[in-house]
Amino acid sequence: MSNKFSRRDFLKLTGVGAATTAILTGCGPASRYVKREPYMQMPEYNYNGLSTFYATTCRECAAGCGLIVRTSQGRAIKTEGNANNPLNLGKTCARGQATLHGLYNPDRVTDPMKGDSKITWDEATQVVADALKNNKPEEIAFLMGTAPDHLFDFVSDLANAAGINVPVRFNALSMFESRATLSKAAENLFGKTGLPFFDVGGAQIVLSFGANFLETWLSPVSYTRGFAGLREAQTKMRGKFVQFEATMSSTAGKADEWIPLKPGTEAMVALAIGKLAAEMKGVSASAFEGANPEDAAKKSGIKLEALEHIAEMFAHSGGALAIPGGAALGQSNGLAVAEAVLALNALADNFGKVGGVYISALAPMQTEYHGPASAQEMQDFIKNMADGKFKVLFVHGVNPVFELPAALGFKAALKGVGQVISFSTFPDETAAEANYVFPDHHGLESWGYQRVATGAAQPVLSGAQPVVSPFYNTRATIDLLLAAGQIAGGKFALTFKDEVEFLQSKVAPLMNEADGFFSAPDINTFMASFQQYGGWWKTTDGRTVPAAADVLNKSMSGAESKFAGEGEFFFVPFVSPTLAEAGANKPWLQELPDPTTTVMWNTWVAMNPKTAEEMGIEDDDVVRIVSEFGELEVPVYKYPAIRPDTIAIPFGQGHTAYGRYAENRGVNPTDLLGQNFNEAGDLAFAGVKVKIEKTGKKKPLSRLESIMGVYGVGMGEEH
Amino acid sequence: MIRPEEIKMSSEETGKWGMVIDQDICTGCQACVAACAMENNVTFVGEVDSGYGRSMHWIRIERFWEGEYPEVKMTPNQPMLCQQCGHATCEPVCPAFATVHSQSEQLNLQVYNRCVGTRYCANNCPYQVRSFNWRDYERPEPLPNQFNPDVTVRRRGVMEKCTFCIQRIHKAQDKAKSEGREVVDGEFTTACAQACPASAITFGRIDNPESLVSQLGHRSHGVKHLEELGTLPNITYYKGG
Amino acid sequence: MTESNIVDLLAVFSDLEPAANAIEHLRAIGVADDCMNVISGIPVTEAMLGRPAQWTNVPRIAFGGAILGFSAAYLLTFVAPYTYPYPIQVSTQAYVPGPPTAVVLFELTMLGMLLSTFLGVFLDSFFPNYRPMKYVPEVSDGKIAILVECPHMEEKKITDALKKMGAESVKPAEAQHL
Amino acid sequence: MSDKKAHSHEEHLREKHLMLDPLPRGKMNEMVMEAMMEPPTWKFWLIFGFLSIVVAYGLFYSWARLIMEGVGLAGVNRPIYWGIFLVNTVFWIGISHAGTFISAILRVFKAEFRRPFTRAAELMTTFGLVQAGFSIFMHLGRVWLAYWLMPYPNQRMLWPNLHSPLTWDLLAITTYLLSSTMYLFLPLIPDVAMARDRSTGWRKTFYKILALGFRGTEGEWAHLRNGMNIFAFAIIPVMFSVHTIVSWDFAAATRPGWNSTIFGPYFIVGALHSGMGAAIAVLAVIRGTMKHMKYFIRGEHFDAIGKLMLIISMAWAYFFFNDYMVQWYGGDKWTQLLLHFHEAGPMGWMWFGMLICNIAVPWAILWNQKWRSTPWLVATVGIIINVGMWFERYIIIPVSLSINRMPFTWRMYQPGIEIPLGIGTLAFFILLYMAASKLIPLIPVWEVQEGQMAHEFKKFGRETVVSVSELE
Repeated sequence: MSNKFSRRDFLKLTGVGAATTAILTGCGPASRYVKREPYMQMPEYNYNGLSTFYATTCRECAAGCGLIVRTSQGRAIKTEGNANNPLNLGKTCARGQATLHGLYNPDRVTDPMKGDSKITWDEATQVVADALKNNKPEEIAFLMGTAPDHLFDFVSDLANAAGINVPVRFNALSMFESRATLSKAAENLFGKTGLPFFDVGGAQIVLSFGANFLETWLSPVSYTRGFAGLREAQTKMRGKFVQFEATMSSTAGKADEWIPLKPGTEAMVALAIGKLAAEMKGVSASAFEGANPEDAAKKSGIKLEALEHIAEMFAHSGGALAIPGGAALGQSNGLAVAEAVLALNALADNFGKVGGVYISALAPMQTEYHGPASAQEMQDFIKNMADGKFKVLFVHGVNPVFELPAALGFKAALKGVGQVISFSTFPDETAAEANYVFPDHHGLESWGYQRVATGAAQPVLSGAQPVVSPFYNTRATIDLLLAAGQIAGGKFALTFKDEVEFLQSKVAPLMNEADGFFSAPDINTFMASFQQYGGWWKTTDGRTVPAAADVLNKSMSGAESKFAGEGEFFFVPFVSPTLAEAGANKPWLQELPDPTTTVMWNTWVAMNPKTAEEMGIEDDDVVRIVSEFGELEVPVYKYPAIRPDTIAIPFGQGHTAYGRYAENRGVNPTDLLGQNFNEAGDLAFAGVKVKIEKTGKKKPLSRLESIMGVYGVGMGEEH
Repeated sequence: MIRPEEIKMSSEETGKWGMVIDQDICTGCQACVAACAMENNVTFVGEVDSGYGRSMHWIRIERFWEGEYPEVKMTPNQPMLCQQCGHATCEPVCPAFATVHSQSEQLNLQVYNRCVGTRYCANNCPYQVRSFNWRDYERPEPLPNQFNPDVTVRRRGVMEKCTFCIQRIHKAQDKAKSEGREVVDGEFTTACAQACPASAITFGRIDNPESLVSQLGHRSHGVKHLEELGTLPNITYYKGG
Repeated sequence: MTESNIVDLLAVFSDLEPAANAIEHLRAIGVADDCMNVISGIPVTEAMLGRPAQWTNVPRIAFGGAILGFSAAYLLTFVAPYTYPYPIQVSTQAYVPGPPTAVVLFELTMLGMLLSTFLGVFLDSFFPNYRPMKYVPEVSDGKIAILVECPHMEEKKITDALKKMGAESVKPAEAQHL
Repeated sequence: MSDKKAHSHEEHLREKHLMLDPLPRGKMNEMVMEAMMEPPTWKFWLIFGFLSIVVAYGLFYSWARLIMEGVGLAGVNRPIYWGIFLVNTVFWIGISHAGTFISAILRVFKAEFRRPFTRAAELMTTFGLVQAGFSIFMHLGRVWLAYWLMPYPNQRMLWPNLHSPLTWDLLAITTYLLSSTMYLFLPLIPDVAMARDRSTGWRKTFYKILALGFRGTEGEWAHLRNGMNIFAFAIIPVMFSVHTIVSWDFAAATRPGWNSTIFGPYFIVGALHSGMGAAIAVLAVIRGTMKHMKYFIRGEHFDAIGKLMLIISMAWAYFFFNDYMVQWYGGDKWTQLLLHFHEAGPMGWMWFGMLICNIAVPWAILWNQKWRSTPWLVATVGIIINVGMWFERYIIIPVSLSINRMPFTWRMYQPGIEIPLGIGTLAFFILLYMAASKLIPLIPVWEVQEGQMAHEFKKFGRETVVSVSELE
C-alpha cells in the first residue's frame, strides 16, 4: 500500500457530522490511502474536544448492523448504531458496544507470526505466495467466518479464477441458530431456499418454539425492535408472546407464558396446537391430521387445557405468528419441528402479511440465498483435512478449534494439513494451532461490506470502512492475498490494485440499481456516499412471500426426537447472549451479567433447584457432566425456571487461548456434543442426554444479583 | 447572595431531565450497560470483585422471580440507575460537598476530584446505584485508547454514578447555543437510551410537556421507585403486562 | 525598694495547721498578704490558710474563647455558604440549614471555650516556665512552704517568728532549677 | 441486728472507697514512683515487643497497603459501604466515654470513690480516641485528602458541608479529642511536678518539661482548680454530643433499621456500657501487675464500678428494647425484614451473643456483691461487655447494611484487611497504655490525698461515721 494520499484527505472526505444525523460533507474523488501523521500537523477537525464520526459495519456477528463510530484524535471512542441503516435503525446490542474492547484489546496479534516469532510482511507475503504456487489448486482450502462478506466474495473470485476449492464458511452462531434447518424447511415447504423472516413487531400473538430471538438468533437487534413493536401498547393492543422451551432463556423470560415442554416434543406440540386451532377455525389441514393433542399433552408435560388455551388464542388472533428456532431445531427431528411450526403460520394464513412470515430479502447483488456450512458439512471438511486432501488451509474470521465440538476432531485434523495459515486478529485457539498467523485488521480498521441476510425489509448492503488507522502491524487479508497472488502469478494474479479497488468493483453495479436510497453518477462519488452512509440499500421491500399453497397439505411428522447418550438429563446448550462465540476476550462483555442468571466471568450449569436438592447439590458446587462425547466440570446455578430433567449451559467461555480475559475461564459446552446431526445437517446440539456426577469441589460464581434478596438464601427460615 | 427563601421547596420541584423506562419491552440484553461503560469510562473489576458486589455498573438490570416451577415467571427486567432525585438523600450527607445538586440541570452531580471516599452517599442512596472505586482497577494498554475524553477517569477511593450523560447534555446545549436556538427534543440522548435495541429507555426534558419523555411519562400506570421516601425521582417506570 | 533590700525566706511546715497559724502571726507582725505565698503539694484553699482569695482570669479567658468559638462557627455557618463562587445546593436543604447549624455552633463554641480555658491556665500561671525558681521539693511530700518577701533588715525577726510558729526550717530562698 | 450489720458494712465500703487509711504523702509518692519506675520485667518487654510487632504489621504496614491499593483490600462492597472500620470507630469512641464519665461526671457529682482511677480512665479516653481517629481515617477512600473535611481558609472558598453528620462528627470528635487530652493533662501537672522532684537523669528532664515549671503556689492551684472545674462541667455536654452525633451518622440516614430517634441516648448508654467495662478491665490489669496498686485500687472500688455497670447494663437493655419495640411495631416491610435478618440470618449468633454479653452476663454476675468485688471476675465481665458492645456496633453497621430497599443488591460482608488493622488499633491502645504506665504517674496522688484530707471519722452520738468536708 503506498502512502500517496494522507489520512487527512481521507478523513475530510468521509467525515460525518453527528452520530444521529449523518451529513454528506464532501463529494470528491474518494481517496482511500491511510497514513499516520504526527499530531504536530493535526487537521483542524482533529482538535482537542472535536470528534469525528464514521459509518461502518459491526463485525461482532454476521448480522451486519450499521455503526457510527465516534473518533477523537485518531482513536475510536464509542460505537453507536447507524440510524440510517434499515437493519438496526441506530441501535446496537451489547457486543456492538464492546467491539472497541476488541479493537484496543491488550491481546491482539500485533505482527505476522511464524510460530512464536515475528516475521515481516514481505516474508509473510512470500509464504502465502509459496503456499498458493507450490500446491495443487485442489489442495488449497479456505475456511472462513460468516463475516465479512467482501472477503468471502474475494476468495470466491480467487477460487473461481484459480480453480482452488470454494471457500467454506462456518460460525458457531449459525450452528446454534440451526440456519441450515431453517432454510431447508423453507425449501421443503415453500420450494425456495432462504431465511424466513418473522415479523414479530406486527403480530398479535407469537408462539416461539425455542427461538431465542432476543439474544443471538439471526439478527437480535432487529428482532428486539420487533419485540418492542409487539409489546408497544401505544397504537394497538399489547401483543402476547408464548415461548415453548425446556429452560427459560432470556427470551422466554419476556414471554407472557413460558411452556417448559419436554425436549423433543416440539414438533408434536406444534402439530397438536395446529390440530386444535384448525378445528377451532374450521379449517381442514392434513398436515395436522396425524396429531393427537391428548397424547402430545401427556408426552410433553403440558396440560391439555393449556394447549387448548394457546390453540384458541392462536386460532382467534388476527395476527398469529409461530417461530421455530434455537434448541427446538437442534434436535434429531429439528427439520420436522421447523416444518411443523412453519405450518402453523400457514394455518394462521400470515404469509407475506404484517405480523407474518416472509422470506428475507436477498442483499443487493445477491441472486440466491447462501448459507454457511452446517455442522455435517464441516464434518466432511474435517474429514478432507484429516485425509490429507488439503496441503494448505487458510482460516479467517472463524475459530473452529473452539467453535466446533471437539468430538468432530477439527484440532486433530489440522495435523493432516501441511500448512495452516490463520488471518486471525486475536490469538485464538485456531491461531495457536496454525503454522503462521498473518493478522487481519480489526473490523473497525477494515474496509468491507456485509450483506444483511435477514432482519431488514429492504435489501441492505452494510458498508465498512476503517474508522481509525491500524493500531498494530496488521494487514488486510485481501491486500495480502493480492500481493501474494502477484508473486505467485498465473491465475492467482488478480488485477486489483488493492482491497479498495476490489470493493469498488463490487459495489459499482449498485450505481445502476433502481430504488437505491442514494445514487451517484460516478464511482468515486458513489463510494464516498457508500462510506458516509455506511452502505447502500433499497427503499423498497425486498422480502418475498412464501408460497403458502401446499403447506397445510404436506404430511408432517410429530414423532419425538431421539437423543444420543444414556444420561438422565436433557442437555440444552445455548449461546451466551452477552458473549456469544467470540466475545470472551472483551473484558466488559465478561463483566456484563447474563440476563437470566446475572453470572459474570464464568460458565454455569443451570439446574432445577428441586433436582439439585434431591441430588444433594448446592449452588456453586462443581459437578461433572458426562455425555457420550465428552465431559466437563462446571459449577451449578440453581435456576428456578428449568425443567427438572433438563440442564442448560451457556456457550461462549472455555477458551484455552484468546487472550488474558478469555483464557482458562469457564467451560465450553460443545465438549459434550459430537456427531449427532438432524436431517438438515445441523448439529443436534440439544439432542444429547447427559449424566451428572458430584465432584465435591466448589467454585463460587460471580453474580450481580443478590442470592439473598432474589432467592432468600441466608435470610433466615421464614423465607 | 442567595436567600433561603429562593430555594424551591421539595413539593414544588419539577425536575428538568428525566427518563421513562418501559420494563415491558426491556429484554435485559445489557446493551445499555455496555454502552454506559463505554461512554463513561466505567471500569470492569474482574471476576472476584464483581462477584463480591463491587462491579461498577452505573446501570444494572434487576430481575426477580415469581412463583415456583412450572408457574415461575421472571419479573419484568428493571434497569436501575441513578434516579437523579429532586430531593436526593445522597447529597446532604457528603461532608466534602462532593455530591451536590445542579440547579441549572436539576441533576445530582458527583464531583470526582472532591470526593474523599467516605461512602456515606452510597449508604444513604435508597436505590443503591452508586459505585465506588474500591481499587485502581487495571485497564492494560491499549484499552485506555478507548476512553471518552469528555469524561473523567476515576481513580481508587472515589464514588461515581450515572450522570445522565451530562457531557452529552452540555455538548448539545453548547451546540444549540452556538446556533442560537434551544436544544430540540430528541437531538441527543444518553448512551443507554441510544443503544437500547428495544427503545425501552426514553430520555428528555420532563419540564417540557411537548417532549416525548413527558408524553410517555403521563401515561397512567407509571411508577416512580421508592417515591414514598420523598426523594422525587426523575425516572418513571412502566411495568407493563 | 531595690532588689538588694529584699530577702525571700522560705519556711517549711509539716502540716496545714502550723502554716495557717504562722501566716496569721506574720500578718500580725506586719507582713502584708501580698508579700506571702504558699507552696503546697495539694490544693489547699485560701480559706484554710486564712488567705485572701486568689485572683484568676481563667473563667474570663474561657468565656472569651467561647465567644471566639461561637464567632468562628457563625462565620462558618452563616457567612461561608454565601462566599462560594456559585451557590452549592444539597438536596432541597437551605443554604443555612437550621438544626445542623445548631450542632456546629455548639461544637465550635465548646471547642473555643475549652481550648481557651487550657490556654488560660497557662497564661495565668506563666506556663511553661523553665527558669530557676524558689522552691523546696519537699512540698510534693505534703509539706507546706511559705515564701515570705521581707526587707533585709527584718529577716531575723521574721525568721524567729516563723521558727517559733513551728517551721521545720527557715532559710533564705534561692532560685534554683527545678 | 441485721440492720446494724448492713449499716456497718456500708461504712466499711465507704472507708475503703475513700481510702480512710491514709499514708503519709511522701510514702504514697514513693509508692507511685516505684510503681512507675520499676524496671520492666522480661514479661513486660516480651509483651511490649510482641505488641510492637503487631502494631508495625497490623497498623502501619497494613494501613500503608490499604492506602496504596485502595479500600478494596477491606471487606466492604455494595451495599455494605461501611464495615469494621466504622465499627471500630464507634467502639473506640464508646470506650473513650468511660474516662470522661469517671473523671468529669463523677467529679461533678462528687462521687468520691473516683479519685484513684481518674487518670487511668482519662488515659483510656485519649488513647481510645486516637484509635477511633485511626479507624475513621482507615475508612476513607482517599485519606490523603482528609484535610478537606476540616474548615480551613482557602482561596476557592470551599468549606466542608455543614449539612453532613460526618462533618459534625469530625468537629465533635476533634473537640472531644483535644479537650479530653487537655483534661488529662491539667490534673497531671502537679503529679509530674512531684515526679520531677523525685527523679534524675532523662526522666528528670522529661518531667521537668511536662511539669511546665509548676511549683504549687496558691495562684497556680487556683488557676488549675478553676480550669479543671470548667472542664469538668463543659466536657460533659461535649461527650454527650460526640456519641449522639456518631449515632446521627446512622440515624439521619434513610435506611431501614437506622432511621431511629432513640439512637442518640442508646448510643451514649452503649458507649458508657463498653467504656466502663473497658475501664474496669484496665484497672484490674493495673492492680494486678503494678507495684503498690492494691493500696490505691481496692476490691471495693470494683464493687462500686460494678454497681454502676449493672445500672448501665439495665439502661442499655431499656434503650435496646425501646429501639427494637418501635422498629418492630412500625411494620415497615424493610425494617421487618432487617429485624428478622438480625435474628435469623447468618449473623443471628452475633445478635444473640450481643444480648448475652450485654445483658445476661452482667446481670447474672454483677448483682452479687462478693462477685462484684472480685477484680478478675468484674474485669472479665467488662471484657465480655466489650465483646457484646462490639457485636452491637457490628450488627448496626455491616449486618444492617446488608438489607436495604433494593433486594437485588443485598450481600454479606466478609472482613479482609480490617482484621489486622482492628487488631493493630487494639495493640496500639495497649502499647500506648503500657508506655504510659512507665512514663506518667497512673495514680493522681494529689487528688487521692485531697480526698483523704477531706474525709474523716466523726462521732455522732455513739456511732462513728465518715464525714465529708467541702474543700472547694
